[in-house]
Amino acid sequence: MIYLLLLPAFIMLVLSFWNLEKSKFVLPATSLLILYPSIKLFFLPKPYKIWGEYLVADDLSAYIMLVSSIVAISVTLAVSTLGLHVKISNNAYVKFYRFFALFWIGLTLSIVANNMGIYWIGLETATLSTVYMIKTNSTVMARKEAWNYMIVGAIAISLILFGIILIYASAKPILGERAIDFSALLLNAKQIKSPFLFEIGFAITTLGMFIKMGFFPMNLWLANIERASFYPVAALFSGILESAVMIGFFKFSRIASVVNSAHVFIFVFIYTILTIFIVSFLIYRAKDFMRLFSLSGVEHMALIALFWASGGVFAALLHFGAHAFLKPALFLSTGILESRGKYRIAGALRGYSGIKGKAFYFLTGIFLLAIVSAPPSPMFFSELYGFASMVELAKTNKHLLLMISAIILLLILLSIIFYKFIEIYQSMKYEGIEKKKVVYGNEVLALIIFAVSLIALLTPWSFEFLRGIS
Amino acid sequence: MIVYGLTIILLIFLSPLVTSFIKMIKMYLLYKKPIPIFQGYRDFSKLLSKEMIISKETSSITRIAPYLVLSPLLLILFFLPPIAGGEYYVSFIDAFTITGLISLSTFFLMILGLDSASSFGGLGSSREAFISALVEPAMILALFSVSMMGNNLGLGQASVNLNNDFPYAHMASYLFAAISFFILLIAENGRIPVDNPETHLELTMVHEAMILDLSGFYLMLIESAGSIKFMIFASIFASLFMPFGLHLPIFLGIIVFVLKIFFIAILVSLLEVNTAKLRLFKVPNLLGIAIVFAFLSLITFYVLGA
Amino acid sequence: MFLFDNLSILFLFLIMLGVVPNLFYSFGYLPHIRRKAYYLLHYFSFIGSMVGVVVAGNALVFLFFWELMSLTSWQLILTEVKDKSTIKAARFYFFMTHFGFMFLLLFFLIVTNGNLEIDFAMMKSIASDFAYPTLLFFFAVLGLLSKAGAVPMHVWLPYAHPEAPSPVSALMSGIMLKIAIYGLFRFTFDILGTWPLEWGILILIIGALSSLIGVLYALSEHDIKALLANHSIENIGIILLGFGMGMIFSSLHLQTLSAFSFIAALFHTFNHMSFKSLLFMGGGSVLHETNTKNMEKYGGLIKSMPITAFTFLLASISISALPPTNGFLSEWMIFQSLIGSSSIDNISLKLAISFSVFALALTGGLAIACFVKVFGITFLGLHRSTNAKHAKEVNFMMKTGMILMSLVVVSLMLFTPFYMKFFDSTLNELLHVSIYKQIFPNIWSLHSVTPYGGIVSPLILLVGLIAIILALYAVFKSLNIKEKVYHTWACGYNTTAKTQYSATGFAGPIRRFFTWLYNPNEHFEKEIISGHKTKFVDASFSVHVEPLFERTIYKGSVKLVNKISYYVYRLAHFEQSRYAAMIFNMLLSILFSYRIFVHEFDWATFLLESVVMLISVKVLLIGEKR
Amino acid sequence: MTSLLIGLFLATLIVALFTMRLYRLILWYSLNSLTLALLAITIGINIDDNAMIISGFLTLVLKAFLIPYILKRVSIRFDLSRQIEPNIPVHYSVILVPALLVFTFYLSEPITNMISSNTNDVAISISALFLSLLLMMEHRNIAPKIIGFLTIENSLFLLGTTATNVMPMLIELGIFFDLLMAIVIVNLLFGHDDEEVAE
Repeated sequence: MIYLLLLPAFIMLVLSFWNLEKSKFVLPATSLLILYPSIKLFFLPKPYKIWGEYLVADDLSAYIMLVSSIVAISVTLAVSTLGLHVKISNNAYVKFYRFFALFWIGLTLSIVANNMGIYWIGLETATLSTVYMIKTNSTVMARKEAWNYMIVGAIAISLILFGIILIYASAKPILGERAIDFSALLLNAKQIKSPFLFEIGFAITTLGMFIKMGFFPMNLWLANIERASFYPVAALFSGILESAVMIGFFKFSRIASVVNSAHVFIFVFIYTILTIFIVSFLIYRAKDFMRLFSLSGVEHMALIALFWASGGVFAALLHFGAHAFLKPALFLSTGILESRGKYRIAGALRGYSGIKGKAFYFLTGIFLLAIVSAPPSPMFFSELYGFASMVELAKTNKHLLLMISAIILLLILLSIIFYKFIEIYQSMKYEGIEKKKVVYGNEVLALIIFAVSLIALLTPWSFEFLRGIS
Repeated sequence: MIVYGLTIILLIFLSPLVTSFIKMIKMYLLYKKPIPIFQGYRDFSKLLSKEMIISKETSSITRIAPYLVLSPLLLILFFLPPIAGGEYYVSFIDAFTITGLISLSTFFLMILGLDSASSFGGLGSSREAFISALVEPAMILALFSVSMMGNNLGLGQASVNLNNDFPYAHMASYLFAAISFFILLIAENGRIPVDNPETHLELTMVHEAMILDLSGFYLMLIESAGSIKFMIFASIFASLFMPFGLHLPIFLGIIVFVLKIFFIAILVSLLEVNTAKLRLFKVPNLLGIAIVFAFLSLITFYVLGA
Repeated sequence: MFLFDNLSILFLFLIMLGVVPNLFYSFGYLPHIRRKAYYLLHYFSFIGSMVGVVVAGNALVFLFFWELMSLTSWQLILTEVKDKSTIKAARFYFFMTHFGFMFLLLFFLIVTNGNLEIDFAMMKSIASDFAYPTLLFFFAVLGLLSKAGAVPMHVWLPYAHPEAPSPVSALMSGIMLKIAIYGLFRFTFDILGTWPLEWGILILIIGALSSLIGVLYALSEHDIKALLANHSIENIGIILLGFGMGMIFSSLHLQTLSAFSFIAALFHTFNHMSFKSLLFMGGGSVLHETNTKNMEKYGGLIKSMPITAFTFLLASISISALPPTNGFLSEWMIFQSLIGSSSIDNISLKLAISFSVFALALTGGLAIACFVKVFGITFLGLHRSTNAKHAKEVNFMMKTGMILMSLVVVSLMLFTPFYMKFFDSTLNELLHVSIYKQIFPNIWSLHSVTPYGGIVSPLILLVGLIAIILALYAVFKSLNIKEKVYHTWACGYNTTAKTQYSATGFAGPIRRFFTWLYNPNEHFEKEIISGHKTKFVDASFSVHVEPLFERTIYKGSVKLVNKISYYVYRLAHFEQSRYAAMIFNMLLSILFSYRIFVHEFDWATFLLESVVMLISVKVLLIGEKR
Repeated sequence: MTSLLIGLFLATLIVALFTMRLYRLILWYSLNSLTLALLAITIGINIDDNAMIISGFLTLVLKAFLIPYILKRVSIRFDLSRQIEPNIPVHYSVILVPALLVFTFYLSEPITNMISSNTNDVAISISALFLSLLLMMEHRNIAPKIIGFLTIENSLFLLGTTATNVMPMLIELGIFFDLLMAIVIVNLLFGHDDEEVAE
């Protein structure tokens, strides 16, 4: 199974060293192979040992694997016409795929890892490879941001390692070598001798992850990076890389909440509220698409973390899926909208004609509305259930009014974001002047894939599946 | 039942008489040669026989509105409190309905003013709208508070109750209501100091301005509406704020009632002679007093119970 | 999932009454809409969503359809984007409705324990053992009344309704606001169940304020649709008066009185639906013929479009609560219930009630003035612009729509007992008390249930009026008087459109009386003939009134957000190239706070270490001033 | 023996904080790694754990010699500025570094209490982490930042060895692999432009 999982990536890696003309079409084709193993994995009985105790797939990781691979293939689908929108050398293409392969290997490892160390290794691999993917856009800004990413990502990653070591140290006395397995930890978390050490470890790991997802204080960091890089890269970032980080957070916090759930909740709650506060006002000021979307991506990540921490597993996962499909879709469509950098928000969506154009126009509008959780978008339901779980938590603990007011604050912040997005939507559709614009079939196809998977997310069957994970 | 019908007819026929009576007294007090007391009937008969000039700019409203100005007032006559004891009367109609009917006729009067595209009409109805907007709440409040003192929201029943046992306990609020209602009586019937029925000077005109373009039959309708309106107010005032005389035998009672009406007429004419017309934007002060008193009477009765 | 009790069916009936004429009207209106498919799609899903809200049986369905309703109506406002104002209005509307939705969401989350599929009965049990019921009530009120457009959440109405296509504004103002009223009924009875006196007083006060504010700002409007929208605020206020009285009475265990007041509220809900839809249709036809919303440009339209004019007249009489129309009846009932509270001894309550009596009375007077203005300036006199000159009667379908709606109005006037039975059965379900027998002993007269209450008999009034008019007309005919047609006399000048009164002028005295509220900014310029103060060739006078709440609350909050966002933005940009330092401090603070709050806590160390933290932040993060 | 090495480790790190020249910094880094390697080997011998010894040798080869060499190559090839001015002035950092050491010792005190073996080493390695963060943020140029990152890795390795008596072998190898990859990436990041020119 492990070979099956990693094979497409290796093929790509190897192919990418021959810089032949065909590669431009061969590579995407190979990248489509990604989907098969993850579907296969999805339907295998869980938990499924991929590689001994090191790589074990449970429902959660299978779900995230599937989501990520869908995102990946549709992004690579869209990439094949990247050159028609932006200036990119053939060499850069090949390099992109080379590092995409590396990225995918790392990602797969970190998603299915049952071992903190392997998780970390995979994450680092993915991070480092994305550093180079940013660089494929050969502008000064991209250069600078790539360095930024290199530095900050490295720090964040090492913080995660720091935390992992502490956790390992805290659990080693009782578990020995197996203290590094998620599953083993989860089972024996209660017996940990020094919970404080463990919690510190968890806190630092979480800090690293949050920094990597661009939470406070890294407010504009991610936004700038995604601004600088090509739009498919941004899509990969928000769609997949963050999901790899997220699953780590899920696994760690699962263990930590066995140790002491109250502390976990407080920590995450304060951190995310702070983040959303900053982010919502940044969004209120944001003036271009990319920053807007990456900021709202940060907001959604914060929400997911918050929902998860407050026990709304279903809500968190649903929100996660919705975000993972919506954000890349929006990044793609944004990239198409601002092809060759000439764009302004007013009337950006106007002037698309023909079947493809209309479809693009329609889909983008829908996605924009879906991101602010207008029904029937999955976000609508996920936020509903997420806040429900938060209110539940509020009712059980003794500071009810405090919690309620915090939730109201959160809702107000969200409605600021909502206002901004509505403004954007309206001015894209109704203001400005009409100019002829072009969109290609594969891009529309990618968007359609996203839309379809969003709808699939809404089916009762998938609701059942998500409820099953806990 | 017959007496009921008769009283209504009596009221109708009395109304021109009262208006011209007021005019007469005023002229007498101003050392003019008084008009004969039957002048009102003469005017009406003259107007009936005259031909009508319909303005070119007007629409079908002009042909509809006059009827709708008069008829609600005529309808009110049926619902008034009893004139004399022991006969049939409509007990249940309450203040809000009566006010509503009066407003209905005012509504159409104002529309009529706007129909002929003259600046006078607009001017008149604008001012009328202003005044009646302030009059209506005061009237509702005053009548409601009085009828609550009479232990029945139906005006007729309330007046009878007031006759039977006068609310000495609530004298204060009763007085407030009386004051405000008297002010309303003046304001709503376009007398000095709110309006001057004699002049046709655009500074002073309110009521007259609206009907400037009417003539003949329609004018007659409006004019009679005016006098009947006065009659209504007078009789409501008579039977709610001078609650006596229902125990007398019928004809004596009727005579007493007529005397009350004429007494009110004399009061009005004296007031008219002794005051000057207010500027339009001073009018709210007067009506403000009315509203305040009405509200006071409601509050004092309702909250303090005094 | 879905619920069909009397309340739902009642409001379904309301929707049906409102929608059927609107369909005709809408199809008549369709040829002038460019994006037909778009329009129809959203139009029907809007109607569908309203139906969905009314029949929703659990929180999830309710919220889903509620949000869908907002979404579609928002899209409908955007059907014909003419200028920036439409976009702004739509945005504002959608934001406000989302704001309300937020509170509804909280409400439901609390009363459902997070399981959104449970039905209302179970919610009731959960709500009853929730610690702070008043909190729940506030959420419900904020959520629903921001949709219903009651003070102070009313500001969006005068923007949103005018910008929508006329059939849609008829739907929005006629029905959508009532959906919020439905929600109010549903929540108060089926979820909250019992309530203290104060809630009722709150609703009462909100109602009184809304009615006054609505009519006052309506008077100062010149945009016909905005004016009607303001009147919706007023009428919602009147409905809330009835509702509040109902709540008060039932919390005082005066069941019959409370049923009476609730019935009054329901009845006014129906009436407002009927005549407000009719008014919006009429206004829409006028707008559609003259292509302007500014009343100063109208005039004399009764000659060119009689049907519109007369249906509009009917509606205006009804909305100004003049007998014997249905509007009069419902306001009469509300008055009766207000007056009928004389037996209560609770000083705050008494003050509140007498204030609302006063407010309602004043509202009635002002409403009459306002509708005289609308009807007179729009339809009577001479046309004030070429647009008005070339106006024709609207097409058949639109006419049908208006006529049907006026039939609804008339039916509400004539068949009051029938409707009353319906309302009574609903109230019987909610309050377990039936008062139909008391208010309608016979179908001729409508009795108040208050002690010594009055009686009104719409039919007798109507018949009497008609009879008298006929009699007078017969007299007129019998006299067969000669007629002559000639110009209006204008003191020797000739009568032109310019000599007429304008809407601004008409409202002048009242505006001047309430100038403390409006503080209007007036623009008056004239070209004087040299030297003279009084003689001038050309002059123009215009008044603009900015509503109070908008000035204060809304502008204020926008300012606040801008300020905060500015500082946050600066903070975020300050972070550039200081990432490492930030992470460093973050790490420090986490170690620090865990050590303090989790490991061991005493104030001395806390203070000491926080000082150290601050120093590190200063030195490493902020650095020296350059 | 171990405590001496740890002391050296910290010393090299602190000296690295004050160096103004790039090559000198690289040198200090390699020395730092050298001490680390020796430390690992000695501890490994003490508790005869082969994994530890192996990773010690790997450290020796990679961090002490290979990576510094590559870095120097890179800096010559792309003539990076050899003058590296810390933007925290020296008179600050003179106070700052000790204060930081104390504070981190203090903060990590409860942590170290909970780890059975060689507590001070853990405390030191945590503070070393902070110091290398300081190294990263006191410089504006890229090269010192990279070295800072590498020193972070070092101190993490130290933490791993001291706190947990070495992570599992597999993990260590993975970490080394990632380190190499990081270096490759750095190389590429510097070296991207002339390729662009070539096309």
